[in-house]
Amino acid sequence: MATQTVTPASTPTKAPAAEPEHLTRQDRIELLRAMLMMRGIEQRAMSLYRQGKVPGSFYDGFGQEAVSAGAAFAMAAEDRLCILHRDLAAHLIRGVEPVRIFAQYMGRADGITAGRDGNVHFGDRHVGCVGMVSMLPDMMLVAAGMAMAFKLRGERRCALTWFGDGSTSRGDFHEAMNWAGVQKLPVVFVLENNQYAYSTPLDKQFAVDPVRRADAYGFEGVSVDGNDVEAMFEATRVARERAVDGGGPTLIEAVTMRMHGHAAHDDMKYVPSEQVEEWKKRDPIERQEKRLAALGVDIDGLRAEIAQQLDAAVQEALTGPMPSPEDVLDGVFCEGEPEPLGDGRAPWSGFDSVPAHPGDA
Amino acid sequence: MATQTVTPASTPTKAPAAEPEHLTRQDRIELLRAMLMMRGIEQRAMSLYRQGKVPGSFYDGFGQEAVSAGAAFAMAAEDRLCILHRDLAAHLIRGVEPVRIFAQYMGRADGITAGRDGNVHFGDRHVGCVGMVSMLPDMMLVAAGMAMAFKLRGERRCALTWFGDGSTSRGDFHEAMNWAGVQKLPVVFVLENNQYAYSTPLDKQFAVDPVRRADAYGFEGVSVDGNDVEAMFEATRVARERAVDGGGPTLIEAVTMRMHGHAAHDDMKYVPSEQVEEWKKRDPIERQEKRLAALGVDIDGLRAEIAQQLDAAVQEALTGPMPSPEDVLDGVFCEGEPEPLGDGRAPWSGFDSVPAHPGDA
Amino acid sequence: MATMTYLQAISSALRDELRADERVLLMGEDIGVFGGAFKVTDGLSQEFGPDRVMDTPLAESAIIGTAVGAAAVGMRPVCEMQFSDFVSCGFDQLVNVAGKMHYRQGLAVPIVVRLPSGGGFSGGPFHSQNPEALFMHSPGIKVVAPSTAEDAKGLLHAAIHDPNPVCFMEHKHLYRRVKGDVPEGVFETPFTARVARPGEDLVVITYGAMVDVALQATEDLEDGSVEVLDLRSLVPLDTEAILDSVARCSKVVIVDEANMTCAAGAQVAAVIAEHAFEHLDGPVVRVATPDVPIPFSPPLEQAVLPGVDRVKEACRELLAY
Amino acid sequence: MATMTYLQAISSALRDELRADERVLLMGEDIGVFGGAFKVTDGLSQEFGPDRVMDTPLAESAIIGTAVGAAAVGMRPVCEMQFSDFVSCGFDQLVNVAGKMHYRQGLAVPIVVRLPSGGGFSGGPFHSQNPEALFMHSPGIKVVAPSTAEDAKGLLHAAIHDPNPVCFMEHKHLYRRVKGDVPEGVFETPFTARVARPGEDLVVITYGAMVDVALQATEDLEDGSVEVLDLRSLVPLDTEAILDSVARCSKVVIVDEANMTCAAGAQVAAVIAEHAFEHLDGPVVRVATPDVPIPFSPPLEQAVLPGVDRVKEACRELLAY
Ligand SMILES: Cc1ncc(C[n+]2csc(CCOP(=O)(O)OP(=O)(O)O)c2C)c(N)n1
Ligand SMILES: Cc1ncc(C[n+]2csc(CCOP(=O)(O)OP(=O)(O)O)c2C)c(N)n1
Ligand SMILES: [Mg+2]
Ligand SMILES: [Mg+2]
Repeated sequence: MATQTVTPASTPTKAPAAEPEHLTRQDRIELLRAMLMMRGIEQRAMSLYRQGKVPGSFYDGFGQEAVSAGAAFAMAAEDRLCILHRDLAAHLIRGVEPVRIFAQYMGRADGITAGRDGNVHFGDRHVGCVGMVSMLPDMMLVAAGMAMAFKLRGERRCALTWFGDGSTSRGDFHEAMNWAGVQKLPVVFVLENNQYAYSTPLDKQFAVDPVRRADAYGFEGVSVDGNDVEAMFEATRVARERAVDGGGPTLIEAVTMRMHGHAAHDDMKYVPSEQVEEWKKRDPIERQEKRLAALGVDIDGLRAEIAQQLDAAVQEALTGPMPSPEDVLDGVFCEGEPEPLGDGRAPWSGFDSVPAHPGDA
Repeated sequence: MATQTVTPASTPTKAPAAEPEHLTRQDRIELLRAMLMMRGIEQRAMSLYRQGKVPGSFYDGFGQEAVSAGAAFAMAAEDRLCILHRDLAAHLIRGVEPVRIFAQYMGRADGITAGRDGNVHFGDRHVGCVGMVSMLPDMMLVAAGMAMAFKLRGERRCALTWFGDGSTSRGDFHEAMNWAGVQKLPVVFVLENNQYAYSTPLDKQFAVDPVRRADAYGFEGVSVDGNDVEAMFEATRVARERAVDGGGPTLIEAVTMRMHGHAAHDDMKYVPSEQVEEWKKRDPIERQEKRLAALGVDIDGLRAEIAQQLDAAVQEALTGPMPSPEDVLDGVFCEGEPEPLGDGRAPWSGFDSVPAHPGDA
Repeated sequence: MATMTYLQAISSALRDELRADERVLLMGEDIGVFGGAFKVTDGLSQEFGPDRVMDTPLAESAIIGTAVGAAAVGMRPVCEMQFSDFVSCGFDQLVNVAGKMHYRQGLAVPIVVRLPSGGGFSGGPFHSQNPEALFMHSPGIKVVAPSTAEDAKGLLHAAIHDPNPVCFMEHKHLYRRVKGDVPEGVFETPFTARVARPGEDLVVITYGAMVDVALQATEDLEDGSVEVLDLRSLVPLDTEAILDSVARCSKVVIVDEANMTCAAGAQVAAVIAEHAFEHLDGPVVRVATPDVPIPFSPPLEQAVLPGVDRVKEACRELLAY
Repeated sequence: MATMTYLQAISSALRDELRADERVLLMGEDIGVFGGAFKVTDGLSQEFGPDRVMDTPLAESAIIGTAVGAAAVGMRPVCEMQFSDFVSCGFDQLVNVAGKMHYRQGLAVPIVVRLPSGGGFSGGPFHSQNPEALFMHSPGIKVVAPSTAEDAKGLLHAAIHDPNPVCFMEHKHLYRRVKGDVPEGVFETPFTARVARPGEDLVVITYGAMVDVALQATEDLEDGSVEVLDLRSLVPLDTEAILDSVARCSKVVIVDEANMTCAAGAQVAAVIAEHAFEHLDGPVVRVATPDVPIPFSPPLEQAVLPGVDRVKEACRELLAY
């Protein structure tokens, strides 16, 4: 597959990148922090799952942390996101507290959905996110619709969503791509190509790398090393600028690898061990750590700080109550005025300079 | 639009084509006959509609006769077709009698669907056709499925279906194109680009001519002058050869113009008159008549023969009974053994030579 | 008061909303320049521009899915399915994305999906369907079905003001055949049932196009005085009004145009069988379209759609019970 | 006779059919090498090859649509939806293309769509649905729902042999929890109801996973002798068996796991209210999941799904009526 060759090629050259133009030292640390938090949360959640404290099934994004961290870091407070099941770092960057994520996994009352939806099926509306549905990639249309509203109202805002390689086979992928192309919408589509759709390899999903389709929909498609968080950020930053400047959508293919099974029960027997070995060498967190270590950043200190924070969050979440069945029938319908989506955290230093986003609100 | 420029360019040069390699004089006459019959049937049906003898609404393919005539003419008896609403000539080439088509339009018992489905929503299973549903372009998946079966069974057979420019916006277009590309199926997709989807012009349906998508699905896409019946035949002949030889699918864009309203009620106010005038000059029937007149074919004789035949068919159809409500509840389910699809007429001289299709059955 | 057709009432509700609320946005195939397959949006694109009366690509899933997104950021999209039959192509976005959103995450989805539905004019199997029961069975979606011009306008205003996904079943057969007085300006018709004609011996419970059929079938019944209850709203279902009519009349005929099995009428019958058992003086009779695709040819279509004669016959038999 | 789980019974039916009939073809996401999300097709791709046990792209509309095409030219495709919830993405192809084909043009569509359905294990709103009523309401589609290992095998054989589209509702919660004796080889279970336990004072009418719940809830009821009728087939619906049980028992509780409104249970209640009115000695009581998405967290999910206690309570009250 094109995707298979793209990555190894691009990596070694790019890896020891010079100080990136748009990222301060602090930005680069924040990117690493988000990835470390994501991995730390998912590792802890996985053991909670093994202990039977997480009901249902459990999905994680081990090895793909750079994709959601890098892309979400380029999004402004007033932008809107539909975050998918391998993209936990995006929730963290938007400002969702780890304790609420643990509570979410465990189906507790303090979880983002208060136990109504499970595991990764959430989005905190208070930070500008619309939670995913299972049907893939339905959220592409929701993201396109938010972008459509921004464009109709003349707002300099952008919507972004993720989806997997397998999801590109579904009709909704096409309807969203075509619609966004026809209407030149301010939307960023991040195709998370992690080599597999559950057990299905790429060559059973498409004959040609779907990033090549963007062109046929009339907009830009770029393939990025999805294990390089700074490359992901930069590609998304450019795509967002294009979007808010009226340049239309962008399809970003993040080439990466799903390093765990599809879900907790999946032993991944169908994946050749060489493939896993090859990708182990390209761990996105190690790569960012190398970069920052070279700048004298105290990585161990950061790791320790995060570990402590997450262990505390787990303990706190464990003390939280399960939801009460009393109001289980409430809320099927909205009564009264709808509560609007709120703005999210936008830690990137580029957003400090006000003039960058005149007219936003 | 790319499509707009493609056509006028290609026409004048191609028009007085030399004796085409794969068409005998008789073949070329048959192509004209199919188009004349289609136009004659639809004109008569339209006046039956105005007289209130055709219930519901009425759709025709005026000006697009070459698309279905040329493509269907390249199909073998054992091939299978899903014929759409602008493609009457395909039914005629497969061997459906005009009288049954008039009966179909009028909802009579002798119609192909015996009054159960209306107007263009039919396909005669006895001649290897699966009737269209209204939902566009659902039949692309049905055609792909038939091709999948041919491939699984190692049969040298091909499936073909038509669909419009607007239909390319739907998810099923994508799922069918992608599936056919991944499995390299022996299927021919004929994109009937008649410049409008009901009242909607091309630029509201897509940003890039969809023929360019074929490439992104991993197979051939060709744009053909859809008002040149011999060009349509040739493109389809090549596509069918590729299909049965294991070369996979082909997307043929037939660039044409819908010269009538979407349906009988539609006055087409939304179409600029210059556009209609421009396309009037390119009538597919006139063009084929010029060619054959130059070869000394008696066009007037042919027209008279067909007119007589169709007038008789109308009279016969008018004497046919309406369906009886008695068995209206029967047949929702199939009882007993399913009746297989039959083979259709395949008048092209190329099919006379047996060796051309070894192993067919 | 102005006299208008059912269709004009719908158009006028859309126009009033576009004028009153800049968040309102119409989306659909051929609804702009062309004014819609049934001309419901005729002239609106000229008055409000192509951005607010949007001609979309031929893509129902996208129409509904993007409407959900637009609604999530503050718009009030009103989607038109060119025929209700085609909602099957946007089914997933409607039931799984729109319908479950608020329960799962407290995010409201104020969209209206207009569904020109029903048969009676040789539309055939794909232009005659009545899909309301599919959405009644899918939690989180409201479903309304007006039978008069006034209710068409009032229910559409209420649907557009409602913060939830609402399927607005507009019956094609009523578009130009039903006329009536309609109050001026913006008004809301509540999502409750309406006694179309009071009676004492039997109640016909119905909605949409069948209300008129029920009224005709029972106006001159010498066998007894028949009430006609127009449900108007299917979700929420006005159980109170249903049980009240049953309590007073003791005999029930339920009429709906949809295919019988698991239809709205089945739900109404089930509610009555469970909660009005004591009041019943006879079987709960149903008149509906049998479980067949709607055939095209007039004699076949007329044979399957519930008509005045079948309803009259059913009422006669039950009154004689 | 061999003892096997409900899941093994389904696998064995698929294996037997693949062996017996070369026209049989399995299609679905991850059903090949991986053996399916629930391992129902485990080992089949190894035995029959990737062409006959086909890993498809992630595209439900395409899975069903291409199956229709393959069936039209003589294959017997058996499609797996990874979860029944995802059939919403192939809904149009199933109801409009497959379901209406034979009525419209006499062309049979022998396909089976396997729908792993139901809740009870914190699947949440998108992995717990029971969509059978949607297909009961769509003409031309048969719907079966086994509750035992023997019926799972026999109904699946019958479904694959049937020349029509059949939705095979296999309840995920029964996969490994239900075990039973299953006859060797290929056999067909008729699309009719089955008296799971005879009784005299009340009948619980149900299907699928609720059969076991009903049996448990009523085995030790001192208040009266309770019959349990397992419908097994929803289309066709065995009205005769339903009316026969009602005639003998005079009191009815209907249990289904789907959301209540317009569910299979509503249809059964409507049939009884119309055709067994004389025999009823009490209201037609329904126990079903209220109209909410199925919540994820155990205390919430347990609060909405019909359980042994709710069914027992309903029977007690009705027996005391
Ligand atoms: C419409 C739909 N069909 C089936 C599924 C079941 N399913 C869940 S994840 C998955 C694979 C998704 O692969 P991909 O899009 O590549 O995302 P990844 O999990 O690899 O990130 C499948 C088939 C689904 N979620 N949605
Ligand atoms: C899924 C679906 N949505 C809407 C319609 C209503 N409709 C019938 S024809 C048509 C336009 C089709 O345009 P195109 O595909 O270009 O075919 P043409 O009629 O131009 O040949 C529309 C919107 C439909 N048939 N199917
Ligand atoms: Mg993937
Ligand atoms: Mg067109």
